[in-house]
Amino acid sequence: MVNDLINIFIPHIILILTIIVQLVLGILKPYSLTFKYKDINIRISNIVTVIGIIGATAGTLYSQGDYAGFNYSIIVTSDVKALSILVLICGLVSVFLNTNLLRGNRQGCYKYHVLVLTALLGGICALGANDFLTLFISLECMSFALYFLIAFPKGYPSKEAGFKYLITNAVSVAFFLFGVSYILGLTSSLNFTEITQIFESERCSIIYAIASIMIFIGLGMKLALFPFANWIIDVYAGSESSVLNLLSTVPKIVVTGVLIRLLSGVMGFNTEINAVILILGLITALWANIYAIKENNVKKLLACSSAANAAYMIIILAVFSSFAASAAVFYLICYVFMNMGAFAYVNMIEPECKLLTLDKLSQTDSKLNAAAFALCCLGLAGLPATSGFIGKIFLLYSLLQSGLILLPIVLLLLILFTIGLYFYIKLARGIIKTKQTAIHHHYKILNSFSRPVLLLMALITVIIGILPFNLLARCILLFQ
Amino acid sequence: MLNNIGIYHYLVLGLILFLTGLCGVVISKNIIKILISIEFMLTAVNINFTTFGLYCKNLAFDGYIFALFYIAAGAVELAIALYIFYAMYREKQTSNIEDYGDV
Amino acid sequence: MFDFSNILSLPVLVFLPLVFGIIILMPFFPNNDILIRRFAKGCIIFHFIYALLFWIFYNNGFISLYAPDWIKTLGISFGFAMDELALVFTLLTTIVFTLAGIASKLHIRHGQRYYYALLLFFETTILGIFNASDIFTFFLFWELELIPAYFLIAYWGEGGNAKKSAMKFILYTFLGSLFMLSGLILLHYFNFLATNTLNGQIGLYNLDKVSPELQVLISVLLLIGFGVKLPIVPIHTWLPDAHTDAATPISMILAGILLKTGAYAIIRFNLQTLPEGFKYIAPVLAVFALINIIYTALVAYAQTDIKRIVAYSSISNMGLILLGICSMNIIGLSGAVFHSVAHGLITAGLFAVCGIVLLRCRERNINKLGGIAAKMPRLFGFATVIILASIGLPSLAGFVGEVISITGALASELNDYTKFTALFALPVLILSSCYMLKFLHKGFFGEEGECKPAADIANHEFVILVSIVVLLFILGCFPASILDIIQNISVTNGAVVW
Amino acid sequence: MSEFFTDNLIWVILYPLWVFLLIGTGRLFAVRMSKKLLTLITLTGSGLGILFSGGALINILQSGSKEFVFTFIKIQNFLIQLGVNIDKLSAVYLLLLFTISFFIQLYSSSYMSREPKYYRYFGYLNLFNFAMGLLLVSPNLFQIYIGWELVGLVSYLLIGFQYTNPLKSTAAVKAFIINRIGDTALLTGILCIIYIMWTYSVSEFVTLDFSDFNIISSIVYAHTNNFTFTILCLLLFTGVIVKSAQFPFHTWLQEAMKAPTPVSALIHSATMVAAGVFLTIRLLPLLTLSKEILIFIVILGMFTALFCSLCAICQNNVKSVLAYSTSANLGLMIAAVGFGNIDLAVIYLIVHGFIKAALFLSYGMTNNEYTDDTGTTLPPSFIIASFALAGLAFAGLNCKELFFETFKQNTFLRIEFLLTAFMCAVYIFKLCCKYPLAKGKRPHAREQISVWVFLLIITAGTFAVYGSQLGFPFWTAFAGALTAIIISIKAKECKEGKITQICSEGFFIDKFYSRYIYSCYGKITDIANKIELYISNNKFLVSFVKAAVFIAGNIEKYILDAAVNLCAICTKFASRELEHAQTRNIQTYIAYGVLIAGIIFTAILLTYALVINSLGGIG
Repeated sequence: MVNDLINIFIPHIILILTIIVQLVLGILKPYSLTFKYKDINIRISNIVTVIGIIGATAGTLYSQGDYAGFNYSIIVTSDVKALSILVLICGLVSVFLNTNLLRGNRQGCYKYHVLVLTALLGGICALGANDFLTLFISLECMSFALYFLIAFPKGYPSKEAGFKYLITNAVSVAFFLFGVSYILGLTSSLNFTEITQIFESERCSIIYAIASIMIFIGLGMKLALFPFANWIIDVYAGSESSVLNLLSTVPKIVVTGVLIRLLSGVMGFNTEINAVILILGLITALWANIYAIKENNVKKLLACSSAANAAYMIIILAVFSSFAASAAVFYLICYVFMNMGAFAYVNMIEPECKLLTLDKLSQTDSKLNAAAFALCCLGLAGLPATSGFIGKIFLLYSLLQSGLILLPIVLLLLILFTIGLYFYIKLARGIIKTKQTAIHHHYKILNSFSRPVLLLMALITVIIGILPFNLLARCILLFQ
Repeated sequence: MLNNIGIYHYLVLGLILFLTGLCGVVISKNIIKILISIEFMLTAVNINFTTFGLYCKNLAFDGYIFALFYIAAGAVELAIALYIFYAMYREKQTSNIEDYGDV
Repeated sequence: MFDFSNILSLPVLVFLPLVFGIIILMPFFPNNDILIRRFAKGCIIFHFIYALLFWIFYNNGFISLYAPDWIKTLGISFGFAMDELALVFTLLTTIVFTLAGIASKLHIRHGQRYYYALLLFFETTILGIFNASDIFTFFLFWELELIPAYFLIAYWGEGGNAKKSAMKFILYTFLGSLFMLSGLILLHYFNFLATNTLNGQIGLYNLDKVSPELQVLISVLLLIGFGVKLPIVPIHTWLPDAHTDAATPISMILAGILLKTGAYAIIRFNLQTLPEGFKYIAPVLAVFALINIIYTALVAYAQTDIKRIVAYSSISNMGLILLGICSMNIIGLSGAVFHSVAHGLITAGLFAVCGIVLLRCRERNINKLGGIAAKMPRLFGFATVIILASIGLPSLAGFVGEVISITGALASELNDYTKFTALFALPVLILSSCYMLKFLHKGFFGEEGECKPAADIANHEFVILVSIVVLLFILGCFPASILDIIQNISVTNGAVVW
Repeated sequence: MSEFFTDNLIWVILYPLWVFLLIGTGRLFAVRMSKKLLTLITLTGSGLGILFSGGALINILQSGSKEFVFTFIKIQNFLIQLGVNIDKLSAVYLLLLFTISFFIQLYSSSYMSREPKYYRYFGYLNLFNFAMGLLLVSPNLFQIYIGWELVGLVSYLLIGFQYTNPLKSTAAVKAFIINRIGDTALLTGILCIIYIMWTYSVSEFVTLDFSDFNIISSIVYAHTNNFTFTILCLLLFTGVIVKSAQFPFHTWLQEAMKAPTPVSALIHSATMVAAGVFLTIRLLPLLTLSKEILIFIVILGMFTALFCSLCAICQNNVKSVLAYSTSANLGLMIAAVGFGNIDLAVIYLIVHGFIKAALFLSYGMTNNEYTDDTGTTLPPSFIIASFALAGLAFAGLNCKELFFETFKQNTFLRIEFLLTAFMCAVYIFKLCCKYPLAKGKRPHAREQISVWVFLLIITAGTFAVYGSQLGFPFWTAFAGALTAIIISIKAKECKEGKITQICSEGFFIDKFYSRYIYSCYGKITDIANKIELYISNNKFLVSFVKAAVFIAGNIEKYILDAAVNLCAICTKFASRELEHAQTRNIQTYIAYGVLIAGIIFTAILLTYALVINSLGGIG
């Protein structure tokens, strides 16, 4: 029993240990006196975090079999593991991109690491949660870390962004919990398994529908779904790219995982929720794509892209089947890598420009970097030879599979894709030097890791785009 | 008189508090007031939880525990909010929410 | 004896240009414009010769299938296969790309390295469309082609609005292809429901058990995608802009081949895979084809930009091809394929002529041109032959295609209206001569315009025009050369069976 | 021996094509052969043509027609064959074609000697011979269509030969497009026949061979109703109308006058216009099946004859008058075919061909492209040919006699013919009187040879035509009187030299005539002239097409393109509105959220309420 427990909680434990190590190192500063090299504390804390995350990933891979513990409040199955690994990878990539951020705050760099690790810990706990209480605590854990992370960089914009995220999150959490409280009232339980059993046998009431929708709204905020979607533009515009890298991936993965679980049981017994998901998803996608058309700020464009892609993913979940769930996860994986590639590029050119507009995108000294960024953008648009293309096929396939009733929605989606292509093309062609932007900036890339990250992400995007079958088969296996 | 107070009274009170909080968040211009309104919503949820904790017989003590956790979480949240607000305030010297829209 | 068919591999055929393109992009490749150009030209010509081998060693029923698994979950493979239809279009593609590659010499002044790499990439995508044996492989290339096409139009365009036109093109086509994708998915899914096998091979679809209404629905969805490319009239407005603003070699490719992918796809999918559903649509589509033919011919007459005239004439001619397809019989099909080839060459030639005129005169308004014939007699000679071919003069390729397509529609067994559309399509012969002769008359005849061309055509342009004219004569006088290849397609019950 | 000519006629017909290609490729590669060599090669072709077609004619008269075909297009039961079919008709036509073109080429070699585009010109002449030869030997309708188009093309190229002149190139385009209308109608007709044959014929392939055209006609007639059949015949016949320059499509012939004079001679005698009569004769098995069609043909021919004669009278330009005269005479021929008198039509075609060629070439001897009306002079040979055209002497006289005989069943037609013939004399002599005889300038020997050979042939034809038996020579008597009058006027004119007076007074001494009848006649010509102006500008057709083009262009620009742009604009507008809505104030965002959430909850509550209502309340 205890062995099992440890077996399952290796990643959590490793993360917590890393947090402790970071705190100790940060507070005691054992090396700052002996070394003159001023980046040393950044380097060491980075290495510790990387080791921690890799350890956690290895631990997740190492743990065998499914498990449910703590009175069924946490369960660990293969899909949880898969998504946890994805979360950890995203965290790892964000750590690689943090140099620009930490150079501004050398002494406080351990705080950053503690926050990142906390967010990851919260994320993987939430993925495994089988209980509303655990879910709530884990999500809050992640959110609190994210507030600080967003507000972490020096300067006013990050503070404002953090504050906006906080307010919106607080309101949405209130919605979520209000819904949870009604579920509690209806079922006298907070455990997903018990709730599912109760609703399977009982006739569902309007209170149940409203409670599910409130829960969905509360969780949807983290994906930037309507009703709480507008924050994403402002928050992205005010944040630093390595934080955005985390913000645009980890909560998405976590919430998608949680939603898949909730929709397959707790919330899945009323038809209203499906309609609401579809409508909210479509509204969000429509809003994000149309908003992006006139936008000129790269970060805001990526915010729109983030919102739109999350919406597509959620639309898949509206037709809940095992195929749809695996399609959504596949789409999520594809999206995460392309997105991280794009943010890696932004990370590369960010320090030079206060306001990153489209015409500044071409300011890189390597054409390969630019091409990799363009590839990621085209991938986000769903053009072929990238993973986004396969993701798009599966998205449409899972929608059409559920019958021809959804055909009008599919057609609307097609138009949204097309509108989206417009701004992705704008992003992609931003890399090409035109006469106006031909002023060469030969500067040194501050962060030596962003280039490998960018190229790696582009490579993954292409590899998934060309040889998707292995990953796909695994995704399908997750939900069988 | 007091014996007539049932579960629905508590729930309606919770709902009213929740809506009040929501209105407060949307309407107040002062950031402190907004934070207080968020606390209103928190309290509304807590009322719900404790009510269900009280009235659902076969429930162990889930409702109360949830309320406890939520109180703790709310406190943390408020603390973070105040911290960030203070950082912002140093920049702008105002507590009007409308002045914090520069990004 | 060495068996040549051993070296004929479809993946090599498709991906060879891409490999060449990547070589050009490699850092070790010398950054010398002349070298890059010659290398690219050499690659394209080499590839053309390779494609010719396929034709030479082609024998009946030669289907080279290469289909490793791609997305196993859905039974999709990354498959290539070549049959008669694909062979004809592959040859056309390599020919037009060779011509366009040669024509690029004077038109492309900057960014040659990227230009030629993209051009070669473009060739790969189009060959992929024609040779794909699996619906999703087909779709992959169909969408992939947008990327090189967009950048080629936008960044090497001649018109001032190149970026805008390219954006219009890519959005239009992308939306169309998404509609097509939904059609393909439904096709795949309903085939699965009907036969209980997950199958991606185009040739193996069997929708006999699927109700005609569903087939019609799938057909319509597919047609929206193909119709944007073809283009069919209400959704054609991207074409004139894109063709006008693109650089001349790109215009040649767009009009010469890109539009043919639409025709090819309709034959492949609507006719071959969904004959039952297409039966209901074909008469309606024939009316659209008629509108294409007549309406765009009239619009072409109203244009003053030489490239726009040619662009609209392309739409009009594509209408004829569509009409041939809609007849749903072997004659119309042969006509459509033949006219695809003929028109591919003609329109490439016309754009080449436009390009030469643009280069020499720096003027594209037909009212300001004039008197080119006196200054450039050789260009005039070629231009006359190509224009005559485009208005369907006997002994040149255009005539055969037009007559066979229309005859096919006339022989259609669908219903009487299709026959009438065939008869009403005939006045296009008059209209096409109106706008094309306007081109000749105003551009070449008359007194000298405001611009004075400096010299007659250069040697490489001469090569392009001579090869087009010779091919047009050969096809016009000996149409059997292509028709025989298509002969193997047999028709039963109004449906084409391979 | 004469078999040899028939068998190898194909090479003679292809020979001009090779010459054309030789010239064309030579020009492209900037290789030049000398002008003399070129002329020699060309003339050899035509000379051989005369020899072979003459030989073939003799052979065919002895042993019947020859046919040789090969497959051009074959798809299932759709078969198009090309080949050579030589029968009496085509042999005669070929002989005419090669004879006339031989001398016209000879003439051109001096006429065009100073032309820089001499090579191109001779290339086109060769192509013309080939195209016409292809048409004449066609074994089936389809090849006729091919020849038909090619002939139209060459005429286009030749009319627009001086392309630097915008007037001429415009004329070429006009002529070509009008021709194209006829071609399209013909093709439509051909395809209709193919379709009908497919449906009803028992044979596997439909080849539309002339050798079994009788059967085809009967099948077509049997399986179409009266209306369809009439439409079908009309479609086919429209091709004839256009090519033979019949009303209302005769205007292209006027445009064709912009071509160099020898080309006009060629077009008017043995090539373009002759093709129409040829096709009518070929189609006769089909056309005879419907009486209405035959009547229509006769009426159209006669009407064109009358109408174009009237128009000719109004003209002052020599070439214009000759062009109208061609239409008029072709009208007579067509009417003759409609009457079933094929021999007459062919004979008159030959005679008229030589006369017209002689007239044009004579005109060309003393005038060139740039001569205007005031500078025109006419050589004596023109006057001689005029007599033939007017039917006052030579073969023309005999032919008119034959026509008079043919029309004897119908008095009305006879009168109309008389009128036409009379007007023919009027306009041609008006020219002779109006313009002075050429003096001083001595034409080149080659030009003179050509003209005099034609005149010789016409003279010889006088005796050749006297083959058929004739009744009382009405026309000869009438013509004799007319000759007397003409000669007297000519004498008067020569004496007084008052050309203008003669024109105004006409040819009649009688003042009564000039006062009353002439004014009446003048009104008729005026009306004809107005109609002619209307048609020649193609006002109706052009305005129709222009309107269509205008409408289509505007639909394209303001509806289709605008719709797409409107989508873009709407999206951009929406985008701007959304940008405004993005106030950067967090409260607004939450307010949006609350609003949307409120809407959703209200909607759900309402749905529930409605569902519960429809279920009749809870429980």
